[in-house]
Amino acid sequence: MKDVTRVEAIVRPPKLDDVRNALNEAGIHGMSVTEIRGCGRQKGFTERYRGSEYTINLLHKVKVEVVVDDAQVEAVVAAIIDAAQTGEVGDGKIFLSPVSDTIRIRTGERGPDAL
Amino acid sequence: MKDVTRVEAIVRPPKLDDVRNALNEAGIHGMSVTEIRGCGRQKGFTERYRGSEYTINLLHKVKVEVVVDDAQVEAVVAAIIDAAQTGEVGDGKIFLSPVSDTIRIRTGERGPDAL
Amino acid sequence: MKDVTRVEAIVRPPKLDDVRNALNEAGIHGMSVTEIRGCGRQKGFTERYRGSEYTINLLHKVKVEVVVDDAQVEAVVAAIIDAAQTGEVGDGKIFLSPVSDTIRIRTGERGPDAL
Amino acid sequence: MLDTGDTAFVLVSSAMVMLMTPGLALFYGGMVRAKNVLSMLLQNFFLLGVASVVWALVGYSLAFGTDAFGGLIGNLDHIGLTGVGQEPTEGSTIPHLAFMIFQAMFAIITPALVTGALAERAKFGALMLFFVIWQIFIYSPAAHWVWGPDGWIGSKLGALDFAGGTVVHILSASTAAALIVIVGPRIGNQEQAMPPHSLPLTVLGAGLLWFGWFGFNAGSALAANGLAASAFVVTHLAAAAATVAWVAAEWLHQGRPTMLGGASGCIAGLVAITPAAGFVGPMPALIIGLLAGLACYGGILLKNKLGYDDSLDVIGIHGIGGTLGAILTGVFATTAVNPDGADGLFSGNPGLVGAQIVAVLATIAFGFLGSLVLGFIVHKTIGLRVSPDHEIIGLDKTEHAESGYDML
Amino acid sequence: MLDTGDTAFVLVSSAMVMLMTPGLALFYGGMVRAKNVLSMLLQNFFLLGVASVVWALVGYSLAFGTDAFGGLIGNLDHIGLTGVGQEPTEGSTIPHLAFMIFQAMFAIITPALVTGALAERAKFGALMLFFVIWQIFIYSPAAHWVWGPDGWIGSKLGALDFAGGTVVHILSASTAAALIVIVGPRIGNQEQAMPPHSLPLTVLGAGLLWFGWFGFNAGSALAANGLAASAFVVTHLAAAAATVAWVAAEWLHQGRPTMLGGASGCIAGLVAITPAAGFVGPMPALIIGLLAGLACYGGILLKNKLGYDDSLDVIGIHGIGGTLGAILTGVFATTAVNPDGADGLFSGNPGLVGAQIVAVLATIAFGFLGSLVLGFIVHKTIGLRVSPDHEIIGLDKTEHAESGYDML
Amino acid sequence: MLDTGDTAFVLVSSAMVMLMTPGLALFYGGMVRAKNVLSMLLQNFFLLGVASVVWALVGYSLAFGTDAFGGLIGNLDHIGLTGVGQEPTEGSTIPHLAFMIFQAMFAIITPALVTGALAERAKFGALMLFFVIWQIFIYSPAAHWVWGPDGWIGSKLGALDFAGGTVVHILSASTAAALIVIVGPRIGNQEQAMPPHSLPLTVLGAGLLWFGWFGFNAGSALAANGLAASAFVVTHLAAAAATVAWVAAEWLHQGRPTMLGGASGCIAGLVAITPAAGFVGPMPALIIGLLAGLACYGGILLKNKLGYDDSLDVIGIHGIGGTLGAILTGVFATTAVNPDGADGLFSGNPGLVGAQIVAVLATIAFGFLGSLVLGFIVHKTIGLRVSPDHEIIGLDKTEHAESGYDML
Ligand SMILES: Nc1ncnc2c1ncn2[C@@H]1O[C@H](COP(=O)(O)OP(=O)(O)O)[C@@H](O)[C@H]1O
Ligand SMILES: Nc1ncnc2c1ncn2[C@@H]1O[C@H](COP(=O)(O)OP(=O)(O)O)[C@@H](O)[C@H]1O
Ligand SMILES: Nc1ncnc2c1ncn2[C@@H]1O[C@H](COP(=O)(O)OP(=O)(O)O)[C@@H](O)[C@H]1O
Repeated sequence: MKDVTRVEAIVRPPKLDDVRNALNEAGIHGMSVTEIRGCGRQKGFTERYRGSEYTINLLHKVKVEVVVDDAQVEAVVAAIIDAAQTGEVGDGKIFLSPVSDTIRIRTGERGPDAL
Repeated sequence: MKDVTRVEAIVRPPKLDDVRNALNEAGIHGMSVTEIRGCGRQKGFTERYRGSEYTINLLHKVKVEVVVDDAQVEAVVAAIIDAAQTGEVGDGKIFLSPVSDTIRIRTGERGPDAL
Repeated sequence: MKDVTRVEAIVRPPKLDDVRNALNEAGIHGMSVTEIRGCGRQKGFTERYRGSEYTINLLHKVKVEVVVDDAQVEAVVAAIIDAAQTGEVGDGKIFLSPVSDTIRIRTGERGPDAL
Repeated sequence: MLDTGDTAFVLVSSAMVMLMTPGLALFYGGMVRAKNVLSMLLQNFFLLGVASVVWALVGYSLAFGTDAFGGLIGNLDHIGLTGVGQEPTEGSTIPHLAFMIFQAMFAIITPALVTGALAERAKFGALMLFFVIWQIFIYSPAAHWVWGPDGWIGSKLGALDFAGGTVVHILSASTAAALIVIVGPRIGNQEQAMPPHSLPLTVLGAGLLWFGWFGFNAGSALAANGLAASAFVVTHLAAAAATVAWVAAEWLHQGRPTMLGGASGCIAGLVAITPAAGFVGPMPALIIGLLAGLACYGGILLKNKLGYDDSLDVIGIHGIGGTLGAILTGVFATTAVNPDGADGLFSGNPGLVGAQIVAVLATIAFGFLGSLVLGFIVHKTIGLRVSPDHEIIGLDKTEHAESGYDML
Repeated sequence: MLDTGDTAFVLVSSAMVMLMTPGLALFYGGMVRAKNVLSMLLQNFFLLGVASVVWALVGYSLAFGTDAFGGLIGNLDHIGLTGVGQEPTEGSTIPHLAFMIFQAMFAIITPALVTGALAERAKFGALMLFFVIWQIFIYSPAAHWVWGPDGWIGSKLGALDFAGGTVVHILSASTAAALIVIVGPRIGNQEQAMPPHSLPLTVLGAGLLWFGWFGFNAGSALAANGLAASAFVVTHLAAAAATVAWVAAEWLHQGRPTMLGGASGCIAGLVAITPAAGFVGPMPALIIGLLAGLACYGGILLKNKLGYDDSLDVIGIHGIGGTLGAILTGVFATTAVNPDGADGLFSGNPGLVGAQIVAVLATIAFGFLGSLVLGFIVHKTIGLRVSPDHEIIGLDKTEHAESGYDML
Repeated sequence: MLDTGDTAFVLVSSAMVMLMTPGLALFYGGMVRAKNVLSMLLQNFFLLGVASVVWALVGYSLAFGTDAFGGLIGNLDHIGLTGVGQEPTEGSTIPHLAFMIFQAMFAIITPALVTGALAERAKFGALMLFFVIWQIFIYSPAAHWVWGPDGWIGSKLGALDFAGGTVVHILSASTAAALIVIVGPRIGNQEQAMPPHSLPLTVLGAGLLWFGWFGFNAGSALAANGLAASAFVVTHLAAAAATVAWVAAEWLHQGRPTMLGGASGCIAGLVAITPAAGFVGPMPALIIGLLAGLACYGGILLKNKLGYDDSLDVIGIHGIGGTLGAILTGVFATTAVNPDGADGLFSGNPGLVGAQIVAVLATIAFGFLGSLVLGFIVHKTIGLRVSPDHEIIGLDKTEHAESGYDML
């Protein structure tokens, strides 16, 4: 049953619409999106508050999670890269990880069919 | 040590209380909840803004994560299905995935005991 | 390629800065942070609203996710424990789980180098 | 003869009372869950529109036209504001139009107060329709009784109501009670916590209400004179005392002073002083405020005991506060404050308390029964309540196709 | 001679009009995306500062100084408020300073209205610079034309504009149109939804605007008299009717009554009644409001069709509403309401409609062409638009180094 | 004799000043972290209650009763508002009650200003208790000194303070300084960023403050006359100039114009013009505003350097702005504006600057030392600060058992 994978992409918020469209075009319609904050190599913003400066190192990012058949993983990865890449530091990461089972709550179906 | 599993359930926000209660009854007290937005087969809402229409495809959902002993997984899954099912499209999914280790920060304990 | 691990730490919100600093000192600069709510052994707060009382069992927590080389896992775990521990119930958990691949969106690099 | 100071005061007071309705919208809007905030806001905001139009077309005439029938209702002479002009009417020092628009603001906020009782489940269109009919058949007659020419309560019974303890507060609470009976409780009432989604909004609303209430009460003197100043002062002191009293009560009773308690307390005090504002002195005002804070806090505990779903406590605050205030007006009123008023119990005239009680009971009966009839008609035809599905998803999305917030 | 009632009224009205600019800031601020809320707020708030300073130094003199040249512009006698004192000018009952500061509030809010058209992409510094020049070269002359001593529109042409239908609303909309041409649409306009981030803020803003508008229109009587009361009443009724009309229109047309529709509707009605406020009676006001609600709703649909990016509908509401109101003033005006005004079409004087149309066209032409020239100069030198990068990240972070909200 | 215009003006001004306290609550509330927003709001809102009650019972008499002792304090003749009636006192044109309630609003907002200095760590109950004692022992005497019958500063020393530069602003800042000494800095002060959680709330608060300040300053003329108009105008211009100055200063110094800078700037200008409002002309007001914007911006930088934790800059804005304004009153005052005032340095009377400095120093010393003593007593008995645990979790949950927002 180890044939589904979680693809988790951390992208820039303004790229969310593009990523969603790219996934739709790749035939993927189900996904979950979370607002997160990230830091890495991308420089933070310096903000000001009554004369004191502070750096916001945790930048707004969006995490898109899609659980897909292993067969679709590469297509999904390619679609995300294509949609989310700007070439500037801060474009984000994709993490792949194993999912051992999937259940559709509505029907109780299990396995890849539940996606 | 591969005896714990992450159960990740994406459910409708108004079902959160029921799911929590069901888990408590199943003897599970620890869990983490995240507000997310999801899309899938469920139709979005059409909203209006000064005459222009747009569809909100990303619907509010809630993700409940519980890391449990493998022995408890089926009971947890059943409890969640029972509490969160309405039978209408949009009920959500449950994903199971492996956890390789667990640590309780307060004590440093590791493994299933840390849950 | 199974040489990277996701370290997911659920900590108290006021400890976030300390955890970030500790990770930076341990040489880890990339991470993602999510606001979540959790329940477990820690008692909730009783809030009041026009004479009615209710208990907030879902407490504000922060989830810090770092995907790292397996070699760094123990150092990361130690750094987090060190920074986030208060010894009181509610300090949170760390979950380790396998990541099968990592991609940097900016460059398309894969594997540990993409971190 | 027109007096510019009086005119300035009544016009500005009208503007301040107008601001109370957006204030109330925010006060209520902050207390509902985020998924229903816009429905709460629109119910109030739309009343600013529709209740004003109905008032100009017909309501004002029914309330303030020459008595048509036994002190019960005015005639149709002022339909479409005919004969309401820039000149003062006899004995007045302000333009007739100024008086009309000042009263219009009362005809808006009274139904607006009711919306709190049905929060998170009322169907927008049906509720607005109800209020149109209600202004004509319930509000305008009730206003006529108390303030209209030869109205039976104000002119014949001799009960006192300076700025609307009965007409505004008791009437809105009794209407709310009738609608609660018809519409029933929210799904999950008393099982599930439904905490306010944004108390800062509620506090802002309370601040605007307190501010506007100076126009409401002091403006009811219809002149910028000593009586207006007196009404202003007692309004402020009652609000202040009630704020302290409610917060102190919950602090002792439940262990914590809360912001929502402070905001609720000031409204309780403002409600209770409303009928009394032009008839009592500052120290009685402190007592009225104190008692109002305690009584309304008690009213809210009672609701939680009894379990009916008066979502934002229209009965607990406007019903109890208004009734208490009307009766205490009978206790504390003195012609030393207002020679055109009357003496009350403590000035040697226990009869006034009796008149006040009659006025209260008549208003409760009329508001409750009248609204029950009108409400059932609307409910049985187009339905006053949204479907359970829509209630769960939230009214903003389902009734209004909008979301209050979009922070993504 | 100074009248204390009139003075009280105009001073309080000035304060109320001042509050409209923060109100507008919130009205607009709620409608943009969260990443741009502070930029919207600051553009308005800073105008409270800079436009006031420029007005005191030179704008007031250019607008209200003795006519310098053919009814086109005032002279420099009042530079730095020289000769503007505590005494009333001849024929007035309020301090000259009170009149000056009342007018200052108009000179602030007019450019503030424009900011909505360029929301989410204008460069702060350049826009503020533009408005400084614009007050001197566009606003002050236009105000002189209509209200200044011997201004060609007000005194010679005989067109009516009670409180600023042309000077405030049409001028701001035509300025907005010019700047939209120069600055262009937002990235993603018409491709991507840009829903309001906080409608409760917008509703609050609308409430404050409605409140302040009483000062704007009734205060323009410059006295607390029957005319002020009349202007107050028609202002309220037009706003009310337009609220109902807009919501009803979208309900029928798009299936849902929305909160943003209600808030937009009231502004449409307030805009349209502005030029008419001192010249028409209550029933015409209801009609003006009704038509304004419908016309402005139509204007917004049109924008969506045509695709230009007037982000927060300055043209659709202030342009269309202002033009409609100016023309309907020509239709409904009657000396029965204001003997110092004029009769319009329905009182037997079709000529007034002609005068109104000339006034509208002149203001549109002057505002649009003048702003096009000034705007191009500023745009070509320092640039009126932020970089695409900054636009995508959001103006709060990039232009102001701040975030609207920090809830973590 | 009572004048209706003056009465209308002072009553409306009182309402406007009342609205400043909710405005201040929002101004401060937006600047703290989300976990402390309600604690900030309630500290201010509760003062509307408790400070009013104390004022009516005893404060007013101590401040404005016949001098009891060497210009230092009033007698007890007006305890419980005895003898404060609807008639004007001699020489006045407004009801005595109107004067009393106008002054009440000052007695509310002065302690409210102090709360900003102790944000996010003060214990609610102890702080409120402190303010009750403080009104009696510090505020009322200080008000008596400046405005009371035969008060030593106002009547004997001859220093000028039109609307409360010393009594309100310097006193609140010196009280804040004393409490900061007692209570100490927040956990994490200067180590960790504590950015505002909702700047739109702060901007709304600033808008309401600016609006209410017209009542504060122009209302202090206690009449709707030329002097009121003059005070209104200089208030607005100083606020405007300070807004521009602060934003410009930070733009040059730190590279970005910020919204919080604009909102802070206007308050700085309003503070500085407060003592001068009835004594200076418009161009000096622009200069005062300009200098206040710069000086207070500097004050804030200084705090960041020195490291004490005046959380929301009560000293930096009210202390520095109030002191600057008091001294500049001595520089720019002229009897040409107000014959009942005095000439200052630029009108040939350098002595006034001296009197102003004495008044400032006396107020600072009294406010600081008096509050130090009272504060220590309260701190040592019941404690003015919450536990570190509670401070970290946040005061809303721990002190008030509530949350500001619940968006889930
Ligand atoms: N090791 C990591 N673990 C988890 N998330 C990470 C990690 N490294 C980066 N991220 C996430 O990816 C985002 C982008 O990373 P960054 O280093 O700034 O740019 P880039 O991916 O272009 O090199 C970060 O903001 C963070 O959310
Ligand atoms: N492939 C997927 N990967 C991740 N999340 C998914 C996936 N498919 C669905 N979801 C989540 O489950 C929710 C419900 O899915 P949906 O298809 O609408 O209904 P149902 O589960 O009843 O078939 C979605 O809103 C989304 O959050
Ligand atoms: N089984 C679990 N699965 C997922 N998250 C958990 C689990 N148990 C606890 N948590 C998370 O850890 C947090 C702290 O747990 P708690 O039991 O309160 O304290 P402690 O970790 O000190 O024993 C919870 O609020 C929750 O977010």
